[in-house]
Amino acid sequence: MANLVIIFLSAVIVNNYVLVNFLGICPFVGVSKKIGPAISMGMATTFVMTLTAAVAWLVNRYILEGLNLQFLQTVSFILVIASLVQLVEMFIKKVSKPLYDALGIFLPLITTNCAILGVALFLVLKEYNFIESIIFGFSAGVGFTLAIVIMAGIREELELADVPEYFKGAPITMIVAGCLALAFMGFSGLI
Amino acid sequence: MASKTSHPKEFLKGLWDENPVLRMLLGLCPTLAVTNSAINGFSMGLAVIFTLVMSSAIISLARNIIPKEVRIPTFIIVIATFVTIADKMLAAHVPDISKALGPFVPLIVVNCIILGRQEAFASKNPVGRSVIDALGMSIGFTITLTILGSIRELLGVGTIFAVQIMPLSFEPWMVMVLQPGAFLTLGLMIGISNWLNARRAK
Amino acid sequence: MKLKTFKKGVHPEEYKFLSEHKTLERLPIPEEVFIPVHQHIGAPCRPLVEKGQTVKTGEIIGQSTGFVSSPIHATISGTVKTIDNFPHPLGINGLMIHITGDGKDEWIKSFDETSNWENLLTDEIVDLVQKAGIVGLGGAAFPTHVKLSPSKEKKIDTFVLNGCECEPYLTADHRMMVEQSEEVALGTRILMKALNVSRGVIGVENNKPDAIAAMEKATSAFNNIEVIPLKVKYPQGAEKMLIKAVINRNVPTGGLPLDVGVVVNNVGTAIAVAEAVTKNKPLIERVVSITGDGIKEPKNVIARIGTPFQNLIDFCGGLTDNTVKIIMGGPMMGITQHTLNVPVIKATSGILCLTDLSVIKHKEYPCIQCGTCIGACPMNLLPTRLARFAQVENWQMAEDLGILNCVECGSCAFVCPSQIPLVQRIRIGKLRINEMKRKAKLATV
Amino acid sequence: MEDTKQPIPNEEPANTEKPKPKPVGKEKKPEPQYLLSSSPHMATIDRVPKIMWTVIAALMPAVVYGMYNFGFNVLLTVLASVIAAVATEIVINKMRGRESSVADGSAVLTGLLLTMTLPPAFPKAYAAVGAVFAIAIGKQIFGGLGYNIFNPALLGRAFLQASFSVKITTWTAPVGIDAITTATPLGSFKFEKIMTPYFDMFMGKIGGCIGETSALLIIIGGVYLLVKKYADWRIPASYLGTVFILGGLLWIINPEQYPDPVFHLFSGGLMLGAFFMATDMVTSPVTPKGTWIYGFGMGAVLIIIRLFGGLPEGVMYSILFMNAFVPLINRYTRPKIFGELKK
Amino acid sequence: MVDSSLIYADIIGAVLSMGGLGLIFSILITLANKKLHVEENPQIEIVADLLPGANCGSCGYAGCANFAENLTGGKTQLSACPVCGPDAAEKIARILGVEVESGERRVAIVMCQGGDGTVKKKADYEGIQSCIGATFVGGGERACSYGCMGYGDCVTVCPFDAIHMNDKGIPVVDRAKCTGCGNCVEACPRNVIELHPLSHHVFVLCRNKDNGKNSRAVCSAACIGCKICEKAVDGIGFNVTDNLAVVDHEKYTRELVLPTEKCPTKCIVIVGKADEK
Repeated sequence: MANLVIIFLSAVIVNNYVLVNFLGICPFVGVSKKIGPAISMGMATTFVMTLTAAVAWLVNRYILEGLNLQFLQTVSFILVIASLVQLVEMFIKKVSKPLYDALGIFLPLITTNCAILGVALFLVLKEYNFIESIIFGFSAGVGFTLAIVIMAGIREELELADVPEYFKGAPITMIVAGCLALAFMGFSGLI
Repeated sequence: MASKTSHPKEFLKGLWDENPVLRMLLGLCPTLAVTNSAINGFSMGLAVIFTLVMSSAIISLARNIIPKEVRIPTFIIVIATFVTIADKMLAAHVPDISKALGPFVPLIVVNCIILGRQEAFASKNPVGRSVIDALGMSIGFTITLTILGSIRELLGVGTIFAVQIMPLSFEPWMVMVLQPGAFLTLGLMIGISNWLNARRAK
Repeated sequence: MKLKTFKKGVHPEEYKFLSEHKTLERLPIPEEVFIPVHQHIGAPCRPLVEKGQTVKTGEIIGQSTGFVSSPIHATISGTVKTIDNFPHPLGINGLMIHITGDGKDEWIKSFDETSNWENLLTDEIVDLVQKAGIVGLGGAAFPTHVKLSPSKEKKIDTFVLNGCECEPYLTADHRMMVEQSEEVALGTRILMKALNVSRGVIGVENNKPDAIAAMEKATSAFNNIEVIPLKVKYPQGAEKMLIKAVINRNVPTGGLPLDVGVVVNNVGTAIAVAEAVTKNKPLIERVVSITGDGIKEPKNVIARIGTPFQNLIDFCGGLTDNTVKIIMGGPMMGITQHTLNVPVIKATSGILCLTDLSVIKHKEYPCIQCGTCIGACPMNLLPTRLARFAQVENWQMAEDLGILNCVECGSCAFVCPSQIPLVQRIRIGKLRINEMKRKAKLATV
Repeated sequence: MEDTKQPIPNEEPANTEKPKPKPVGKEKKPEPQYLLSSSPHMATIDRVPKIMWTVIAALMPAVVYGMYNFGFNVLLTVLASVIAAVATEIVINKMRGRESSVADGSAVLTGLLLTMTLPPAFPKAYAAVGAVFAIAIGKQIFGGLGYNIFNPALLGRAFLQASFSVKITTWTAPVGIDAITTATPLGSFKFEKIMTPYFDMFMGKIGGCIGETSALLIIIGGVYLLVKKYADWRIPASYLGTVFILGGLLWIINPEQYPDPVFHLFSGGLMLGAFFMATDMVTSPVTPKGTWIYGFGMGAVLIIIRLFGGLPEGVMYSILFMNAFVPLINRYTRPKIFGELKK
Repeated sequence: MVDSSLIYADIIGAVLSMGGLGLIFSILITLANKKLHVEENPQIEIVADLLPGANCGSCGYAGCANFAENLTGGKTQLSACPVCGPDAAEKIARILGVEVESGERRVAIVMCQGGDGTVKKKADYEGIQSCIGATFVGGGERACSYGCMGYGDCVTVCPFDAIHMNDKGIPVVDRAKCTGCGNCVEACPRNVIELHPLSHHVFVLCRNKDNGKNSRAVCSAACIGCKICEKAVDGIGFNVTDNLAVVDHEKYTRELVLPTEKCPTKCIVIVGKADEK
């Protein structure tokens, strides 16, 4: 149990997915303009990450390790993830239009995104068991959500600020991310 | 190679006008993650050059036989194949660097630059043009990463490509090789490139 | 005992000493008056007179054109010289009836005291108030008869008389309460009868002890009227704040005092109502405080509506040489004037003349998010955010944050250490948002 | 408030006219031109520069004590940092073609606050680097005063901490104590379990950063700011309160391992942070409810870092961390509009 | 190294497993695509590409993409977009299968000449330097209550950089750049700006409806309602109502020079004749 808590805290704060591991930077920059979409994006990502963690662990354990084909990890993971996400997207679109508008439209963005594949690769690297993998995937998603929502809050605030023209948009986002990373450094050594 | 001379712009645009990192903001994850030294950035760039050029060539060749509905999964598989090859090659020849780059080499698979070029260019253009486009983009990427890595290495360690540049009395700014340094340097680089671009436009 | 008041708000320096002990004086009948057809909230009047026509004091010269409107009367006897656009104190130019006086001040009829007002029916009182052209004399100029005709569903149980005069400098209401306390009490009783309520409350800020004493004396015979001293704070005279202060009820956002069973009127209005109902006298004059450090002798004068400001200023000894700002109303919500040719209107509670010594020089700094404005806003809004969203034209956010609830009292801009013109920005925002709403409404119809 | 009447130089051409009473309608003489402006026409006397310079003044007792405590060297560090901060501000104002904003005192304040969080023997050149970073990246890149998200001084300090982690944790003993290097009370507790006497911590005869040692003098300056209402009392109250309560709870659970809450309050940079850094108007929430959440968050993060983290001190990180949440806090703690009905 | 049979086993395993995975998922996706397909109109994207993309909002929708959606949905007309050039309009019309409404290009005209030195200054203004801001405060510094206030709200709202302040503080429209989107017309609190077809050349550049004496008192370039222009053209094309001359562009066909020269305050002006040729 304590083990799971540590995995959670580590992935959310100490080794925050975005600010420390540099994963999922593209959506972090792209979808952090407004708080609403940022929250949706965070939730969609958390969902996909948890799902991915489960599936990737299964694929790795029962297909790749079983057949001794670890070198196919990258290919098989991305294949599984891409297909899964597409299925989920279609499913949501059919089942609930509001849910699709809130979450579904972000799903294609997430598929081809290092955040998801990163989860799969990391959990193999760290040799987590099945439950740990799911918790890891979920916490990584929460960490991503935390970072993107903070960033969206700050960027909405910066809409009102007098940022030098050439630094508007991505540059200032990067710099804020740098400041955030500085602030998160205080947690190093926590776990 | 004949088409290269006929389309020099196709090649040059990747270096500045459509520089994947500074102007299109693509592939930021590896850009940030592996540029704690110049050599890491450069190696990453090489891996990307290999992957992008090879997959562009293949996809451009096969562009007419891939059904529209499954093109993205197909692209990904092709890319993933080359990424795996690049990864294994790095691991075999330069194990130290491969270790430093960690999972970011396999993560090239989902690098938006590569998929983006397939979707936007290679799947619509003949092989020659696609390869030139891929070369321009990936070399632009490599140059940017190398510069970024050099700046961070210089300030963070005092060296560039492990060659001591700063006087030994210089106390390195550790932060530059840590995560905040990556974000801050890249932010400033993009800002400055915006400024240069605006000046050039005038 | 802890004095009653509302939450938040500010307490600017009062400067009431300039004129608070000056007894009311009657301004000589002016040679000419300019009577705007639009002096109140609601539809403007339609002029009933023509160029060259002779009129007598008290004669109706403009007819109201809707329910929310109020007629206007000739305030001197003489000849209509012209009906044209002249500088208007509320805007830039406005249509006015220009009357040159014959110096006789002949009234259209004699006004006898109708002592039996207690026998009048509610509707008859409201009718008399409407015919007399009475509007809220506190500054907003909302037609009083409209306030007295609430819809049947609204149960009115309390009448509040506004004697706060929370604006710095102004002393008109103060002097009226001291010198005409009997009329104020009479007006209160008439208004209570018109509304058919049993409870009357008079809220007076604690910096006017003589007014409180006078009002207590005048109302001592009526135990359903209570005088409540209030802690000195701005904007206590705003209806919603006053109701919160005296009877602790919250008027809902976008609602009116009627929604919580209350009607509020100003002391000046009460006197006008008393005169209209008991003497059948229309609203042709009002008390104006002429004050500020730019005027030589600050005074409280009774002036005919339509008298140019210049006459009043001359009556008070003129302006000092370094006067730079002329304000109609108080310093917190008053409107600056570019000329002294504008006339006194029904809403003119004061003329404030400020010299370069007391006019603040604005130097705008960036907002430092100190939150002082938030601590001052009586409506519990976030002025700094509203102003900023209005500035970057993010109307949606501004509206979500309740920009339309702003009462423009000026407390935020008063306390702002960055001297940001918060009120002006918020006004622009309100205007734009209302414009867009109107358009959207037109588009859907 | 009679200062609203203080003479302010006036350039209005109105003075050149003689607004003598004259009959209406005669247009021969040019009419006096009055000033048109939006209401309100009165204002308080508080201005941004006044607030900034008052905060600087309130810091002075602690700064002077730092000099007395750690020697003349400290003055040079202060100067290096302040001059670097002001110079950066001037250069960036020039680059952006803006009016110079040095006079508002915010750059001086940033430089001063930065030095107060540095150890006494910290190299002056690096202090200057920190100040340049604080102004350039911490403030100006967001658009200057009022728009920054993070406290610039603390951002500068965090930059220095990440860059020169050894130099910034090398403490020199106060003048008059027979030692060259020493440890801060927090450090000695965390790594050696040695308690420092409370009286020394309160008066400041201890090792530590230049401006943080004397709780007494910081409280004096801080209370002055609270009285002048240039700092929101809720922030130090909730911050210190949270630290006291959480620290106290843990102490009750295990007094062997965790220090008592009083030690928490007076050790490290907590007092300085609570009164001067966390209360920075620009980077703290504007809503009353928000300030409570902000203070609570800082307190909780501080206790986590101090007791469970790898670093002995976490004031800086706790404030920076919560700074990042301020836009969200502001957004979700909008006060209920007067008369707004409950949903 | 391992022996070759193992390598072959590896390769076969790889091919089989990848192929199997790929096959399973492609079947799943193909099935899902059939079952779960939601119809979307592909025209929207094509139309959005053809629109100007300035997001000026003069069509009344939240930007060009939104307009495209409503256009394809038949909820609005192409003519609602005043910016669309004839090429794009034709293409879009062909896509949507509707007729192009041909209209002459319209441009904005500033109907006031009362710049600094021409109009009297009535007061000093302190506050937000925008026209809408000054409307709350007695209309700013200029004495004319009909004309341009000179704080340039029209300049700020122009999405095409087609309107600029001249040295007298009167906005001037660049007729080549103006697309007639009407943002400036909306922004002007005094309604001084009008949209006119390019073929209109003669304008009375004044809005002052006061009588001659009063308008002359505030501005030397004001229309004083003297009716000289009306007489010069025998009342065909020029009408003076409310002390203000108005051009009737339908009727006025005479030689342009006449009334412009006769006007005592020079408020009748030929606009844009030169740059049309």
